[in-house]
Amino acid sequence: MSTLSPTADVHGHGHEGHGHHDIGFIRKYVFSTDHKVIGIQFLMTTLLMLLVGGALALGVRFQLAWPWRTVPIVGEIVFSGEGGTMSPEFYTMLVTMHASVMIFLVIIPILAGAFGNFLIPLMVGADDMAFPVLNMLSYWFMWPAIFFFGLAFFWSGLDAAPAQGWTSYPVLSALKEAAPGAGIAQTWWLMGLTFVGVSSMMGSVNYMTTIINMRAPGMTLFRMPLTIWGMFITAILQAFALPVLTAAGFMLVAERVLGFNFFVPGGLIVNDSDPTVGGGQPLLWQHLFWFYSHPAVYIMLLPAMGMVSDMLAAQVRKPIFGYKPMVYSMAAIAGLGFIVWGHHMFTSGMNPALGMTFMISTMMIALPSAVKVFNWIGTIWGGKVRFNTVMLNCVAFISMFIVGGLSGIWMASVPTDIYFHDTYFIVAHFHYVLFGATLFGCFGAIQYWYPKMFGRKMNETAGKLHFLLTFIGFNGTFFPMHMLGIAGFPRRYADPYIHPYMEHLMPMNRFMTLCAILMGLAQLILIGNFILSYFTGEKVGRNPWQANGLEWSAPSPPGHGNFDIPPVVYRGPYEYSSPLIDDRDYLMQTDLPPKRPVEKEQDNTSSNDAAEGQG
Amino acid sequence: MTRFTFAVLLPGIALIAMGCDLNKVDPGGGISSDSVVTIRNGSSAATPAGGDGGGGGTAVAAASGAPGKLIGTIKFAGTPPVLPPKATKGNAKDPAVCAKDADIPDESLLVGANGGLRHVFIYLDKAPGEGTAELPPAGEFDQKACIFTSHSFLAIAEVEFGVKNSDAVAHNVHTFPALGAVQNFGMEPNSSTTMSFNKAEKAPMQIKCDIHPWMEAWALVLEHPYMAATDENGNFELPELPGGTYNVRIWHERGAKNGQLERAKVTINGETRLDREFPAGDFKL
Amino acid sequence: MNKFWPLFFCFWPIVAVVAFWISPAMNWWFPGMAMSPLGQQIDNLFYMILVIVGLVFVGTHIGLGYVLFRGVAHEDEKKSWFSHGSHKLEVLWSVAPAGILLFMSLYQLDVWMRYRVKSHFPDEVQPIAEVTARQFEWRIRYPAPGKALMPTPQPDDLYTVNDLHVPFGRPVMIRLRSMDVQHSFFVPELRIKQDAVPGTVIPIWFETVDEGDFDLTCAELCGWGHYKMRGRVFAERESQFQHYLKTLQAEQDYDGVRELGSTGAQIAEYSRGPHKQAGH
Amino acid sequence: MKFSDTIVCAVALLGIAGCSSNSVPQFETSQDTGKLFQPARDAVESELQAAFGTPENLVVWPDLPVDFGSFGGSIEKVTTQGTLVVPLAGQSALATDERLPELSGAAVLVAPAAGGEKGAEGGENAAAVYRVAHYDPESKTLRVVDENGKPTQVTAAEGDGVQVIGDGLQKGRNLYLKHCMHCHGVSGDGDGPTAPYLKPRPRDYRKGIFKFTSTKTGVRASRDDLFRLVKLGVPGTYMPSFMLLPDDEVSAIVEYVRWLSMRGELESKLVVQLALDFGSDQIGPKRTFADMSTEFDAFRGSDLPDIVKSAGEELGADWSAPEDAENLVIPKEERVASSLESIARGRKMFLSEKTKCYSCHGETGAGNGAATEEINDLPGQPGVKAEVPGLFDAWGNIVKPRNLQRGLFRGGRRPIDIYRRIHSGIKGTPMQAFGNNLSDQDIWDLVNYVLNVPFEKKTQASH
Repeated sequence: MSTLSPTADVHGHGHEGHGHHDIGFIRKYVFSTDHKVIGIQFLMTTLLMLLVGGALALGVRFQLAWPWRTVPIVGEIVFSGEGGTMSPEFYTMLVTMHASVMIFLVIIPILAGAFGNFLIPLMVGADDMAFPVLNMLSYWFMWPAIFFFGLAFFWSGLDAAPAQGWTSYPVLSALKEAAPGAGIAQTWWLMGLTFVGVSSMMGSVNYMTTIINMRAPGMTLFRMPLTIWGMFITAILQAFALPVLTAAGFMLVAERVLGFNFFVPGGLIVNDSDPTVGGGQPLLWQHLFWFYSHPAVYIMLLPAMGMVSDMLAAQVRKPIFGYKPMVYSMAAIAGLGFIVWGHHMFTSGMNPALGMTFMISTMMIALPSAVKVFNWIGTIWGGKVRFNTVMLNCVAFISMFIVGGLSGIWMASVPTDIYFHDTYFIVAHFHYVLFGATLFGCFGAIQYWYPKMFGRKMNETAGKLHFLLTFIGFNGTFFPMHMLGIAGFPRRYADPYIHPYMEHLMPMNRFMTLCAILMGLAQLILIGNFILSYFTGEKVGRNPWQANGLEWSAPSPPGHGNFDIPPVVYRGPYEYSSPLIDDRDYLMQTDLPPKRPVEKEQDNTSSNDAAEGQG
Repeated sequence: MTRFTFAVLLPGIALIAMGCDLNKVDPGGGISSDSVVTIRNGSSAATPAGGDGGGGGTAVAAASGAPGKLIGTIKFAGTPPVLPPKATKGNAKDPAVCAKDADIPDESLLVGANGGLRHVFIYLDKAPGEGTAELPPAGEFDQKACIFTSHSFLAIAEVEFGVKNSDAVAHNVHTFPALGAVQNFGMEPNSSTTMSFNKAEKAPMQIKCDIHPWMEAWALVLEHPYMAATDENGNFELPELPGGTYNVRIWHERGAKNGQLERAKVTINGETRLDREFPAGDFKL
Repeated sequence: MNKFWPLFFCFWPIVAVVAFWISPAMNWWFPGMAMSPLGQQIDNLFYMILVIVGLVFVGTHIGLGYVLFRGVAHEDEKKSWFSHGSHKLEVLWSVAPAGILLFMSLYQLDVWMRYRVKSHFPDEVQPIAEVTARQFEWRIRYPAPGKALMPTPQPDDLYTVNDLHVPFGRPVMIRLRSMDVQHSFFVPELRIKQDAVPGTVIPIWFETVDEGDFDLTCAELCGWGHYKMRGRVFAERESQFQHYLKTLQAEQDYDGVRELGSTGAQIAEYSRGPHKQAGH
Repeated sequence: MKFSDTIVCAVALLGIAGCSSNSVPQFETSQDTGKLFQPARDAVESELQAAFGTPENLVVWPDLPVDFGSFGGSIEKVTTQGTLVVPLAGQSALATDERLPELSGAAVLVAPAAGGEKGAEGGENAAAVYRVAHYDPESKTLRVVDENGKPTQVTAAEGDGVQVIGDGLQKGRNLYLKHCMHCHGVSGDGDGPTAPYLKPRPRDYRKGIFKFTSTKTGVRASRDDLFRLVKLGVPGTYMPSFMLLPDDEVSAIVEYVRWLSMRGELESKLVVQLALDFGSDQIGPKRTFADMSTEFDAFRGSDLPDIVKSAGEELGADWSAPEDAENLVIPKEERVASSLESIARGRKMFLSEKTKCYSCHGETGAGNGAATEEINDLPGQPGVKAEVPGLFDAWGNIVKPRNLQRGLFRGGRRPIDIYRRIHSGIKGTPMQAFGNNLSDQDIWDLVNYVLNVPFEKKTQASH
């Protein structure tokens, strides 16, 4: 299919796969170097992993609601002799694997991998990524990661998975005697982590190169959609933070396999073994780990912020309120993100003076976040609000991000963090940010860009139902966690109720679990909608949302090489409801400047505004 | 909603309702499931079978026959394997005492010149109902040159016997009974004491010294004296028994089936012989 | 129907505020009053942040609800307001939060310093016990009555497990260690938490204002039995505390023969597990 | 909206699979039982079932010295239709007056007056069994129904003994399953789901052996021993301190553990009786399955009931013995004050040929004596060499002599605890009893030395 062929559009709708080129099925759909296929592959994989991670979470929730009861389905198989009750170490394994899967196999790849891949070339007007083969490899490195995580979990039959929490603090993760899952499974887990890291790294190099070098003519940096800014900043974050985690991972592997002593101090007697001979420092791991993993929180958030900005502007038919402050605040979040990792360690016994500096820098990171929230509200302000699924998910994103951001204030302030550290308060906080914000953003983005991916729209009714159930289930599950945290309910407790001061919280946990089940079932609607819409969804043209971005000027789905007409960019991506034209309320980035002469006054205002928006 | 959808939805809901009793939010099972307590009435669950008597291990009712001794020879068929000594001369722990003059042999399979197997236990599970022989005088259990003597020891339950340590080093006597109480006490150099076993056993028990790991003996504890251990030529002799048919166990520590080489049914009619030859396959080697 | 979704998004902050409002009454709140002066300060900080955060939360949600409400009412034919933003507003909503955030962080430094910075510890606070966390219990070492706690074990030290007795009304310090993996010493009612890091000895001090027993839990994942690490902190009168140490000493020297003396009654109880008198 | 149908179906399937599950904990039969031939295995299982039941249906065997939390009394008056006037009083720590109103559903034994209060204990007097419908502590009226919950007439007279079986066992069971089962297993076999990761392995109660006791060699652990052990934990092992549980809960756990031990012991006693004759390895050309079955049926009819009965009696005697003060190890002499001289004497004793302590614990007490380097025969398995050097305990696990330098004493650090370890050994391990060799004076010297080992360098330096 020739890139410039005007007839490409006709073929673009079909998935015939036997077009003009002799690309076999495998090269086209499996080991494809086409960024769109890779993006969709990432999306499918991450949605699958989302179900896996969610199932693990339900296991956790079940134990908290009905401790030591027969676990449905799994329990009777795995723990038949014990009456189907999960064992405490299995609980810690569930906790660990839930977090690992959700963070490393769902949220990071769904944003950077799925949407980054699919959107970056389309939005900057490139025909593919800068390094298509590298791009393909970045997807296929996910599978070893999934394989190793799976191996870690199923090694020796479900009961010796890593049980150190996703943070894998040594000594627990360094000595095989220390915990049931600290044997070989922990090494597999670290291998999986390394593969995820390699995959991310390949992606991030590719994204940076593509964004810097392959923009369409006229696409200046400040004409880039915020999605691209989000992806760009994320890529930079990953490129700088990931090596530290990878190094730390190798150090831990070396510690475990080769007997280095980076993290284990001497004289520890674990599980009746001989005293350790180390000389290492457990806090070293925490520093290295959080040096990556705190920026990783923004890796898990910034692209979603960008995508929500794009979707929001298109839905309310309004330019983004304060485009440049949005960009600067994203950059500020990323910059500050590198110097706040210590707030995870306020109670760890590091130098108290560090606690103070980290407190101030952490507080300051709330500032750009606040600016972003205000700007989103400003974007809606005066806009035309029509609640379709995309809009609902975007508003939910903002709303949940406010909750998650504000509850972070308690964590940022050291004295209150002394109390809240490692309680459910923090669980509530990061689920609001990562699930509430990021995943609602992703759900919106799936609905929004689905037509571009497959040429059909997703079902609205099912989308709304999914949103409603997810939103109710989500808040029902995670909002009470704030209360649990205030009540001093610690994380990762298999049976908190043996502590009398938590006994009375069991009914609340039951309520939360029922909400979680509701939320889990709601995701089946998403999956069903995703699959069935591929066959039954309403067929749409190039620009179903009447949006401005470059991707909407390509066919739906775009053929190989993306654009049938090489795009030339004349303006920023948010010129909705522009007074320059009358017949429609959007002005695409590729549209030639309107020929109709405009009144002088209007021209001034719009050019001023445009100047502010476009630099 | 289409009629079709409705048609599918309804059975779906019905299925949920069937599968999951929503009224019962609290799932059962697991450790918090209910338990009830019942009281045991009567002392056994055994269901009496038709036949009575003649059961395993019991003395078979005496039909006829004159009283007599049970004598015989137990042999190892074929060429016995050569077992290395447990400790060679001069190389044992506490060399001043242990294996000072000779190797410490592995006594777990001692075959005499004629194939006679030593340290085989021959015993009746149950005493015959009448005419019990007198209890033999209690033996003495010695520890000499870091070897337990005798390697096959016979004892009557609750009858005290002497234990001696003839060595200049400390030993301990650690018993491994299946039914009775474990004993594990130290014997200081050149000392003696007494001990007894509190319960009769079904089979010989191991006795070990934890200080000298090669030291090992086997003791058979019964309530009656109808037991014997073979000598170096494999010969044994049981005390006189009333005439009748008995179940006789032949047991050796290396017997492949829990040590039991055979459970022989023997009819005593005057002095009766019980000769057996066991192939290597009957032993754990 | 158009109004449904704005109402839906407004309903939600109301629920959140109501939830927080009724929580203390429903006992979904702190496990009792803070029993230490420092804890009370932490509570006060919590409430201060709660007020600020609550106002911001309600404010932004009202704003969000308002713009949604207006947006729904927006006529179909009319175009949206074409605006790229406002410089003044951006400055306003950058500077105002910055001020508030800076104020909040500086305001809290004092409490943090008193809690963790050695030079700001209360005067003359001496360690009274060494708490060694291990999978999955708290092993406690006291010095013999009348002696000071030494960094290394002494022959006459007193040992106990899971039950930490301290005198109330004066600051006390414990030395926190870990025998195996990382644990965290968390007493919710005193609002203190400190990780026990293997290889280091961390001093923590606290003061309890009244008698009572407080739950001691582990707040750092330490293995499969993490949830089992329940200890208790008993705050008691100085005299009771000294008596406790004596009882512990008598128990520890018990040889099964000697006359039990004045502490005999306790020892008799000890044979069925110590600390009956203090616990239930 | 076809996909919604699919979703509904999926949900329905999940619902069926998820909510209909109702699995229950089960007692497992031991490996040794598994080696019996099928009918014998079945017989052992059914005997155990009859004597101890399942975790769902616990059986109270009144012969056993277990505190079932029972209440007893004698009938003052029998009124109509199953209503008795009985002043009930708790017979144990697990039966307190507060529990009286909660007795509904509990089993009641009514024994004829001839048996008196004792009559309730034996099964022979054919005590009638009822269930409590209601008990009113105020008026002391006990309304009973039959075992199926139907109203019944009580055949009893004034003065007859009444025993109400409380929920002590159930309480212990629930607590055990919550706190102990993960390591020690549902049947107390020390093989719960967490057990494979633990070093040393959790105790297998089924031998009835507990290491750290206050009783003499060969005597079971006393209630106080187990209570103390659960409360204080075993330092240096994964057995944590359960100080968190109130005393009555610990007592209930202790009773349940004793009950489980008895169950395990009964099982192993029966297996010992059957193994030589009815092991599945006995089936061969000389003795067919059918031969064995015939023989076993006869055995089951004639001998088995007696074996079970006497095993029950033995269990009763064995587990009552530790409660008898005679069986406790109590020093005759006071502890010798810990002085340098005493420590020196203790050290000499430690290194002497008389005790040979050093042979396992090493000359410096580091637990690295020569015995830990030797390859041993596995206990009870003649001719089977262990694969690794070291000493083994009765459960077949490798066991390290205590490293005394660490100052961690698993059985407790009181002088009396260490005295008892030396005097009567550590049950189930190669640690032998020295009580018959050493005088109290000698043992106390050893105790002083052992307690001083962690500080040895300092003592020598200051000397």
